[in-house]
Parts: sequence; C-alpha cells; structure tokens
Amino acid sequence: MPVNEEFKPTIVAFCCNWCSYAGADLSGTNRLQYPANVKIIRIPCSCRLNPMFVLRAFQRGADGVILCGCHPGDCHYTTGNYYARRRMTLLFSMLDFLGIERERTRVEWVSAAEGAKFAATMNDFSATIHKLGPNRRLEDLRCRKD
Amino acid sequence: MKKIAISQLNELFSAISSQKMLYIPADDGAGAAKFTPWAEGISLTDKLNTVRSAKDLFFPQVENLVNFKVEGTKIDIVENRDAAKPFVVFGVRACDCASFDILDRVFLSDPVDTFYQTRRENGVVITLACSRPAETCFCGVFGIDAADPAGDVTCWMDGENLYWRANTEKGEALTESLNLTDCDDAAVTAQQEESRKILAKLPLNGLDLSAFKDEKLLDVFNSPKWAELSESCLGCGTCTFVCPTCQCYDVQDFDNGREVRRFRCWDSCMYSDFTMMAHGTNRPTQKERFRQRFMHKLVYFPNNNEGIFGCVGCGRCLKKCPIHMNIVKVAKALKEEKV
Amino acid sequence: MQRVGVFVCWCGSNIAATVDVEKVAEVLAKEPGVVFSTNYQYMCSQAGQEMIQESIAKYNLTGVVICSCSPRMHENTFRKTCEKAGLNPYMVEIANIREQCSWIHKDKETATEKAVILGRAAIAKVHLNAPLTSGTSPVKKRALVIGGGIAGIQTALDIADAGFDVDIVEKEPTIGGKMTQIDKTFPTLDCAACILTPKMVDAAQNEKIHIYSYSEVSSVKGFVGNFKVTIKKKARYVDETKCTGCGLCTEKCPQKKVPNAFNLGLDNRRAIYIPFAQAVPKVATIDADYCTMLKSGKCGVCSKVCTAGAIDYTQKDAFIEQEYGAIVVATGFNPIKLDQYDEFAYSQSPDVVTSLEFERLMNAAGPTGGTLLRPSDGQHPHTIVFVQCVGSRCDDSKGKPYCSKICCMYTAKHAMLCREKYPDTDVYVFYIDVRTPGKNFDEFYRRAVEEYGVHYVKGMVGKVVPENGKLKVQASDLIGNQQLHIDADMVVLAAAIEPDKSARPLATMLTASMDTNDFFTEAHPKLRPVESPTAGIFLSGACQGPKDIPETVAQASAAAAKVIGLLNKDHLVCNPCTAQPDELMCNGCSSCEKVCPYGAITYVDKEFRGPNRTTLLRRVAQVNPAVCQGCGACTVACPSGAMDLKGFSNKQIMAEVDAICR
Amino acid sequence: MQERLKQKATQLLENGTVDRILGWKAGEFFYDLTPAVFTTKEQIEKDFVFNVFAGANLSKYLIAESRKGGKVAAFIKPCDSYSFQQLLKEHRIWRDNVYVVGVQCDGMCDAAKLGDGVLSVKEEGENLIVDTLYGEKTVLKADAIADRCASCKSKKIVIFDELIGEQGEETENDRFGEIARLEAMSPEERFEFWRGELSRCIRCNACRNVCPACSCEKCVFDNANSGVRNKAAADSFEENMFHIIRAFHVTGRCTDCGECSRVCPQNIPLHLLNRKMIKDINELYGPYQAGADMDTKPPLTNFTVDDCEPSIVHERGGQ
Repeated sequence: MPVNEEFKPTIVAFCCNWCSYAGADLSGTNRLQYPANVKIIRIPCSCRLNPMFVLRAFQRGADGVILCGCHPGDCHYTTGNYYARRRMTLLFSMLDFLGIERERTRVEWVSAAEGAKFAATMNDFSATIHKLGPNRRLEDLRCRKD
Repeated sequence: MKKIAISQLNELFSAISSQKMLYIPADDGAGAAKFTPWAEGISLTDKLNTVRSAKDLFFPQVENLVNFKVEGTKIDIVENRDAAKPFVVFGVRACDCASFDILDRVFLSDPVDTFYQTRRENGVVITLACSRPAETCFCGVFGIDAADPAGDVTCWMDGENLYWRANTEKGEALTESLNLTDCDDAAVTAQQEESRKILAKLPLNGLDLSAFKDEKLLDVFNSPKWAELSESCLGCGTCTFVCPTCQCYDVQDFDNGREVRRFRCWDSCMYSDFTMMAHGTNRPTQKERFRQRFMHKLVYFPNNNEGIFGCVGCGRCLKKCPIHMNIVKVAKALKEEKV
Repeated sequence: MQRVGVFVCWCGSNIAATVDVEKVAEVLAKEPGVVFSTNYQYMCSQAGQEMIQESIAKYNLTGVVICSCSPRMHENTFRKTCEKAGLNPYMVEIANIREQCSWIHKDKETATEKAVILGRAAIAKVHLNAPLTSGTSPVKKRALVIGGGIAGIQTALDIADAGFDVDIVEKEPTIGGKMTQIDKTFPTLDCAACILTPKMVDAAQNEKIHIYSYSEVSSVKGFVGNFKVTIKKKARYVDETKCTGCGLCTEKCPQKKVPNAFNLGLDNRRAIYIPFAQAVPKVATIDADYCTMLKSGKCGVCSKVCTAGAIDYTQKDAFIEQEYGAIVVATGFNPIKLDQYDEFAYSQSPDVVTSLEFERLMNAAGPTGGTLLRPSDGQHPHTIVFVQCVGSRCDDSKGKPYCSKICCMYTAKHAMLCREKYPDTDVYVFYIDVRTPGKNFDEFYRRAVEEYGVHYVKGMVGKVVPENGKLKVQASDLIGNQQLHIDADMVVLAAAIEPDKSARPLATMLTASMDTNDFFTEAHPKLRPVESPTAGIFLSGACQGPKDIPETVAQASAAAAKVIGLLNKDHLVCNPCTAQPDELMCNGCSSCEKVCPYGAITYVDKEFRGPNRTTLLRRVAQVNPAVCQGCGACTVACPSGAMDLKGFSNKQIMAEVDAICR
Repeated sequence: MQERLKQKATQLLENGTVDRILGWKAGEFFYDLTPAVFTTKEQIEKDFVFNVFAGANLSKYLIAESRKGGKVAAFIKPCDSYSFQQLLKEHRIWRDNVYVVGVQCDGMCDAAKLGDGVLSVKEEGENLIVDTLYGEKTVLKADAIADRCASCKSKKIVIFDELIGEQGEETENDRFGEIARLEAMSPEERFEFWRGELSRCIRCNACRNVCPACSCEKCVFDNANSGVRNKAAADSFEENMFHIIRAFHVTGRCTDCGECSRVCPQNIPLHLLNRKMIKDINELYGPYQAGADMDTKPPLTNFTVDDCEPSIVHERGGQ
C-alpha cells in the first residue's frame, strides 16, 4: 500500500449528550465540514467513557479515539467530566507508557455553542491521525480489513 | 550412535532448519528458556528446561478451528486451519517426551483430534538427556529415565560432543540427511552412569503413589484433606498452563463483524467458569476444582489408562505455583491421611 | 435478536440531496435482524409517523431505527410515535444522518457510506436495547426552607401561597436574617425594617407556614419527593407557647454584660433577650453561656418576673422528624472576619468598622439611636473614609477571589446618607472599580458623586494608623497619580461576604454540591440557576452566590416556583435510563458511591445463596432510580462491571463501536 | 522470629482471642511455603513457618477468612498491611473478625536466585547456607533478596492490633527509577520492550488472582456477559488489553506490594505498569499511597477543578 495514499483513518468520537453532541449538531447546522471518517457515539456524559471502550475501538480497527465533553465546570451532571479527565489522563499515560502513539488519543472540551470548535477539532485530529498512519500497535489482526 | 562436536552445533541446527522449521530451547531474555524457532544467532539455553513445555508445539494455547461468514440468513463455513508444516523440536527432556504418550492417549483415541494429529505427524522430536536435574524433578517416580529419554532421536551432550541416536523411522530419515559422525556408546554410557547417580539422589524420588492405584475412587474423592489443601489455592491457571500433560481446552467464537472466527484455547480446571453449563457450574468452589485437577491426574486418568498417571514429574508446577501447592504435596497429604 | 425496522428520512432535500437514501435503506435491509427497511420524505410528518406505526404492526417490529436528524431534535417525537403503536419507547434508536452527515459532507458517495455506517451502529445498539419503564415515586406535599432570612421568608410565603405546607428552620431566635440589621436599602433608600417586618409577620401568621426558630437541621435522609429530615430545636429555656414577648424579663435580668450580637457587639444586652423589637417569633431566649441560673443555679430573676410562667430552666434540645417533598436552602451569608487585615487597624481602633457595623450605627434602632457617633468617644465624625473590596477580588489566600457584588451599592448608600444627614462630613470612597449593573443603580451611584459630593477615589488604602484620636489613612489615587494622606475620624471597611458556616455541613447532609468558595452549585449556571444538581434541593438567596435584596427576592420566588411545580405532582416520573448494579457481581467497595453526584447510591448488607447451600452476607450497592440522573460515572468507577447504565449499557456502546469500526 | 510468631499464634489460640491463625506452612523444601490456616497448637508446632521466603501477602485471604465464623489472626508484614488497610477501605474485609499481628520484615528472598538443585537452606546471620544436589554453598542474603524488596517503599505497619518486632518507617527507595528509565525511551523502544514482555504472557491469571486489589466477585475477563471475556490471548491485542485493563482497574488502589511480578511464571515485570500509574498519580495529583490510611479519597474517585488536562501526556513527552 502506498504510504497513506489510500489510508482513510477510522476515528471514533465519543461525545457527551449535553455539550459536545450538541456542539457537533451545531457544526452540522452551520454546515462546517469535517472528514466523514469521524463517527460519533453519543454517551450521556464524558464520565460514561469506560477505558474498555477506547481499547475496543482500537481493537476493532479505529486509528484514533477522541472524547468530547462539557468544559470542566459546565458538566450537566456537575462533576462527570472531572472524573473523565483524570481517567483519560491516566489511561492515555498508560498507553503512552506501552509505546502506543500518544497522538491517537485525545480529549477535547466542546460546548454546545462551539460548533466551529468541534469541526476544527475533528479536522485537526483527523489530519494528525492521517499523518500517523494506520493503528498497528493496538490493533487486533483478526479485525484487519485487508 | 552418532556424534557431532558441540562447536558444530550451529551447523547442525542450520542443516536441520534448512529442511524443516526447527525449535530449540533458547533463553527468553527474562531469565527463563522457551522453545524458539531457530535462526542464526539463537543458541541453546543452559537452563534445565523450558517454562512452557514442548506440549505447546503440538497443542498450542490458541488454535484456529474454522471461520463462519454470515450474510443475511446464509452461513458459509470457511476452513482456516493453520497450514500443517513439518517441524523438528530439539532438546525435549525425557519428562516432556513422556507427556506426548499421555496426550496421544487423549487426542489420538477415537474421536481423533485431527489438529493435534497433524502436528504430531509433522513433528520430529529430538530429546536431550538430563545430566543436571533440579530438586523438583521426579520423573523417576513415573518410570521415566531422564538419562535415556525416548523420542524420534535421543541426544546426549557432554563438554565436547553431542551424541545422537535415532529411535524411529522419522528419526532415521532425519539422521540420514545430516552430516554426523559414527561413534560408539562409551561416552554416553559414562554420562548416563553419572547422571543416574545424581538422579538417584533426588529428594522426591520416594514419592509413593501406590495409594491411588488400588484405592477406591470414592474414598480419595471424599477425603477431608481436599478442603485444607485447596484452602490457599488462588484459582489461577499457572499449574495447568505450564503442565505438559494438561489438555483441556475451550472453544470460543470471535466475531469481528464480518466473520465469526472459531478457535480453541487452553482452559484450566482451576478456573471458576471451567465446564460452565446452562445450569451453572458443576464445581462451585475452589475445593471441587482443585480436587478435579489432582483426581484427574492421580486417579481418573490411571483408572482409564492401564495405571498410567497423568503426570510426568517435570516439576514445573512445583516451581511455578504462586503459593507452592502442588501434586507432590497433595499426594503426600492424601497418603499420610490414609496411613 | 430484535425484529428491526429501519426508516430513512429524506428530510426533504436536507438529507436526500447528499445521501442516497434509497441505497441506505437497501443496504441496511441486509443487516442482521432487519425485517423491514424503507425511506420517506418526512418521517416526522403525520404521514411518516403513521408509516412507522403501521410497519410496527405489520412486521411485528420489536426495534425501530430511524435515520434522520439529531436525536436531540426528534428522538422524543419518534419515541411517542412508537409508544402509540404499542412499542416500548426505548426500543427506538436514531441514526443522526443530517447534522452529523448530510450537512457536513458534500460528496454523495462519502455521505451515503457514512449514513450506512451510522445506521448500522444504531441497528447494532437497538438489538441490545431493552424495554424500559419509567418508575414513579410519590411526592410528600410539604417543603422545608432552611434559613429564615429574606430569601427563606419569600420562598416560604410563595410556596404557602400556592397552598402547600412549608416549614422554616432558622438557627437564630428570630427570622429576618441580615436584612433586619440593615438601615436603609438601595437604590430607593426606604427603610429595611419597614419592608421586611410585614413579611416576617405574614410568615408568622400564615397557616401554611411553620417556623422553627432557634433550630437547626440535624440530619437529612431520603430523596426528591421523600426527604426525611430531623430538626433540632435548641433549648431556649423559654416555653414559646407561654411567652407573650412582653420583655419584662429582658429588663430585669441582672446579667447586663452580654455583647449584643444583633448590634454586632457594639453594645450589650441581658442574658435573657429578644434580639429586637419586631422579632418573630417574639419570644425571649436565654443565652446559656451567660445565664447565672443555668451556670450556677443561683438567680432565677426572669422566672420570678415572668407572669406567664414561661421560663423553663430544664428545657432540653428537642428533635422533630418531618417529611418533605422538597428542600430549599437559604442559608445566606456573613461578612468575612477581618482579623487578617491589620493594615486597616480594624482590631486596633473601634472607629474602624465594617459596613454592617456602620449600618447599626446609622440605624434608629441601633446602639446610638440612629445618630452617627464614633464608637470610641461618642463624638460626631467629620471625615469618613470608606474602603471597598476588603477581602473581595483577592488573589491571595487572605480574601476571596470573587466580587461580593453588594458593596459598591451599599457604600454609595452609606456615603450618601452621611452627606445627607451630616452635610459637614467629608466622605471618601476608595475603590478598585465601581460596579453598578442594576436597575437604577448607576443613577444612584452618580447621585452620590454628583449631588452629594462624595469623593470617589480610584485606588487602594494602603494603611490606617490610629494616632491621637485620628485615623491616619494612607492611600493612593491612581487617577491623580498621587499619594493621599487623610486624617479620618472613621474608617468603614466593605468586608467581603462569604457563605454562612452552616452551609458546608448542610451540603454534606443534602449531598448537594458546593464550589470551592462554599457557595452551593446550581444545576446549570444559566438554565437552572435555582436548583441544586441534587434533585429536590433548591437554592434561594446568597447561599448560591453574592446577591442584593432584589436579586435575592427574585431568586427566592423562582425557587418557590420550582418547588411548587414539584409539589404539584402526585408522583414523580423517573428517568428510566438509570444505573443498575448486578448484585451478584458487586464487590461492595463503594467506588460508585464516591463518584455519584446525586447521592443515589447506598449500600446494604444482603444475604445471598452461596455455593453448596451456604448463605453469604454481602455488602451490595443499591441505586435509587428516583434520584439517579443517568450520568454513568459509577459504571466506570466499578471495577467488576457490576454497575451498568440502562439505555447506554457497556454492551450497547461496544456494539456501536464494533459497528462503526467494522 | 519464627519462634516468636509460633508462640504468639499458640497464645492467641489458647487464650481464646481467635479461632484460627493465618500464616505460612512448611513445604518440601525450605523455600516453598504455602499460606495456610492453623487451628491447633499441634499444627502450629509441626508446620508453622516464617522465614525469608514467607513472601506471600496474606491480606487477600482475609476477604474470605473474615467472613467465616469466628475470628482469625493474621500475620501481616509491612507491605501486606497496606493491602489489608486498602481492602478495609473498600469494605472487603470484616475488620471485627480479624486480629492483625503486625510482623516486621527485613526483606524476602527469591528462591530463583539461589541457583539449581536446592535441597535445603539455613539462615545464618547475613548468609544463607544452601545445600544443593551439586554441593553446599553460601549465598549472601542481600544477593538473594527479591527485587521488590530491594526497592521496599515502607517498613511501616499501617494497621495492627499487636506488633511483633519494631514499628518501621517509610523508607527511601528508588522504585520509580525503572519507570523513569522506560519513560526516557522512545515510544518505539517502549513498544518493543512491552511487546517483548507481554508476548510471553500465558494468561494464567496468577497476577490477577494473587493481587489484593483484584478482589472482584467476578472479573470482567471471566464474565461471559461483560463483552470482553477472554481466556487466552488470541491476538497480541488481547495480551495488551488484559494488562492495560487490569492495571487501570487497580489504579489508585494498588499498594505496590509486588505480588503480581513475584508470581508471574514468565517473569513479566507487571508491577511496572502499576508503578507507572502510582508515579503519575503522585506527580499529577499529589502524593498518594493506597492503603496508607482509611480516609484519603482514592485519586480516581476524586478530582480538583484545577486538575491537569489529558493533553499533559502529549505535552510532557514520554514521562
């Protein structure tokens, strides 16, 4: 495969229902484009994201995983994103410690008003993953498509 | 009897591996040995034995069985067995070699396990006699002579030479393809004599298993000792996974969304979900699970196999059990109780 | 496996222009379990909804996937549609192919491919959906208001007005709070007592309102609609039912040297007292710290003079249990202690006072009878310096980071009143900024400057040194760029305000969250400003943040409206997407309990059947579905995976992940 | 020391303080001790052993032991005491049914460091006299000390009813040195390192089953209904996943007792993963030692509004 020419990364974006999913909707309402390989999964709150889901995504063929939630202090459930922040910090650090490219994981706080930020974030993340190439270090060969 | 100088070992391995895949016990970089595909630069370990037994090469921990492709209501069955490739495994110890007899009795009797069968047919076993056994070795209890192991080819090593004796047709065929020098038995006999002196001193030689042979199955089964013995068992699978004779496996499916891959993997009777069925589990506590493992090796297996125990005395479980509970302690405790 | 129907919406051309809706329906028809798949111009239209309902009946659908606009738009619509057709509303999943697909992509092939994947994920999820039913819990039609200041009073009056019983718990012997101590109110300068005391009387006389004065909340159990509260009625050694409030005892008590807390210690009162003339309830209270009878058993004067026989030296704290449907927190504020601000000589000179003390000095019912006199020598002050932001907007640990909000206005009021009553006084106000964003506020401030000639100086006071009966004030004038030295007679410090100290332990009892400054957190800073995130707990007044009286009253009424809305319901419908523990897997470790923002999780010891006919006692988590809001924090905190979230279960989310990545 | 423990055990049984004693039982060789429960003086006389190979952390057994009828006394070494208290904190052990005898520890030895054919070992001061099939030899105790004990974090017994030996203090140690060395590697090197280690995993679950923090009623990896059950690593991903999830589940709860690495039959340095998390927690959220007390909130069920963002992982590079 010529390097990255055919590479269409799969990106899973977990979005909290109250801020970031609404932010994603707003970027749609404003017709702000971001790559189609970003697929959003709605969760009630960023604190619903189990590290197991992140690993699952990589196993099944995701090349990047991003979590979006309300800005710290604005959580619909008051404190959920604070827990999510610690969990993801430590999870990402552990993945990094295992030598998994640290650029493949990201957390971004996107409010319901930040449609533009959502699109920009996804464009940037997608470009980063594109540059990084396919996930090989945390993939499951049984899920490979080729 | 043939021989080759130790300095020529690399050439020997090279010659074998030019014909077939060759596995030799090599250091794993973490203080232990494992059967490793030979390649230039890989050398024989000086460890007595590998942590994982030679069983792995014939009955791997994970093995593909078959794939299913589902589309709508249509199911296609797709063969995905690992391609059968001839291989040679060098440096198998007497105990591990004896374990093949036990595995054969399970997998090659009707219904034959064709996956195992294929690997057995494709594999040439070259054993290596022991001259420096460990305190945990007790193969002698099972009538195994560590100084004269079986296998397609038996080897002995001293400071200068590797001595080589083909035992089977497969062994002969391999021998013929190699450039080995003829020699007499003198060096081997001498080494065997030395080895047997040490083997005779092994502390576990006196392990008496007579209690299990003619014992009524139910008496052993109902012994109150099981509760005590199993009390500190963690329920991990270390003993079963390092054991050369454990042969239980589970069949599982992995669905990647496009196809279902059916594979089998080792299971352990020490695990809480071992033989889990719709009604629940039939061995609800660690006591029953623990008892199963030792009853199987010491009672059920010999009862069904002309008195052959399901243990070869390799001592791996003695070394590796996190809490140092093992077949020797169990056998002794049950015997003691009987006395 | 569900029998799934897939409905792809065109949304006119909103979706259909970019997504090949026909192809999406066609491809999704091949997904496992899909028994019917179609597309239509407007799924949310009457005709579209009917199509869904007919298909449910015709194909015996057990799950419905609608590929349309955002679920935030029409999820509820489609849930209701399906419910009418006899399908559980939670068997519906929406694939967002408009906002998150057709509107952001231009290439039809790309958008169609993505729409298929989004549809596939929804199908994968719906297969694992389970019918959910909203539970209900009854509502106890009684409200508790904690704090009897103007906020609490207003809330209670409004709730009572709607016909509900309401109890006020006030820790002081009288309701009224801080407002009772205030002289005049800005920006109208009407007297505080004139507008407050009628409300206090209203509250006392209202049949629906019960006032527990000199009382505290000692425990709170239960949840929204069903709180069980224990109220501690502190012993006041006076039988409230007998005391007529005549006040004779407060005149005869021989213990005269008790600092008068109502006047902030500027004068003394007796050991038996009524805080002020208009106190409600107008009942005497014995201060046990000073009463000779209670301390040594010798005296009994009050008992002798009381004709009603109301004095009872043997009274004990009483505990009252009561059930409530809603709780309003109105615990108010206090000025901070100024011990740390020695540069202003607060502890060195009695003529350096706080603004609240200044209120008392100006008040006709205060220690000076309303004549402004220096506390040190009783002389009339001629030069008064007001210092703003003492402890507010501080970035050090001495003060508070926030703006106390009310100081600019009351200082303008004080300055103005001084100049009005005593035109011979020079009044200086030192400020960082003057903040007057309220109706008629800026006009008020400008009057102080323009009509009353108050000297407003932008700059901070560096030091106040008492010297020869004067207060030497060193300050900087940032606009004039000069150092000022003023010989003042009085210095008035606008101390920052902070939440009452009783709020923190109360928040713990209520499992209501607080910010780092101990102000109660609102459920949403903009959209739910009078509710705590903990269901059934409402916020009134300065306990939520600094507020002036009009704002407090507005919030108090708003909180009352929320309470009335709640108490009006006979039953509360619970969100069915709540956490649920699998008791068989629960370790009892309390990790989930620690992260629950709502206090919805409790633990019980429960017997389970163990192996071999044994019985095991295990500590397991229980979720109260009436309180759980479904955030899912607990599900991740749980290491064994015993805690799962209905509607967003581990398996459902993983199925979506699988479908997307496949 | 062994005699004092035996005396204590006998005394506690005889004066009725407890019904059972949890300790270590002699094996075939000097080094193969098994945790065991004793109920009579005779059993204690015959089989009770405490020596430099009594490394097994007994605290996890108390989850089950404390739920049986009667009262059990357990001998708890400093590092075990952290595990014990952490389990108490998680309501896993019924405290009333346990009598904790704190035992000071000078570090445990690793039998693998004694060489081949060990028949018996005698402790003589700083030396171990080792009799082997191939002759007798003397090994310095310090040379045979287990790796985890060489970087001992604390000799303090954080909870006990009674103490045998001196109370100790937290010790100076360089247990994060190895972590720092890995952090300094490039991601590629780290990946290769961990692949090399984790690819040896045989999923025997010894690390999990011995771990006092892994005390779940049912592990997600054993739970057919969890969606992630697996029995063997069928792919390198699964090798990684098991250890990542396990390390994450014990994050903030792991006391760094080192049992995981002690029991690994494949010598995988699993404690490094947990220790990395401990190092991160200390650095990012302030010093925290699981099991050190009953009150401090575990870092993953706590937060501050000023916590660092996950992007810190990118910003600081490998650290």
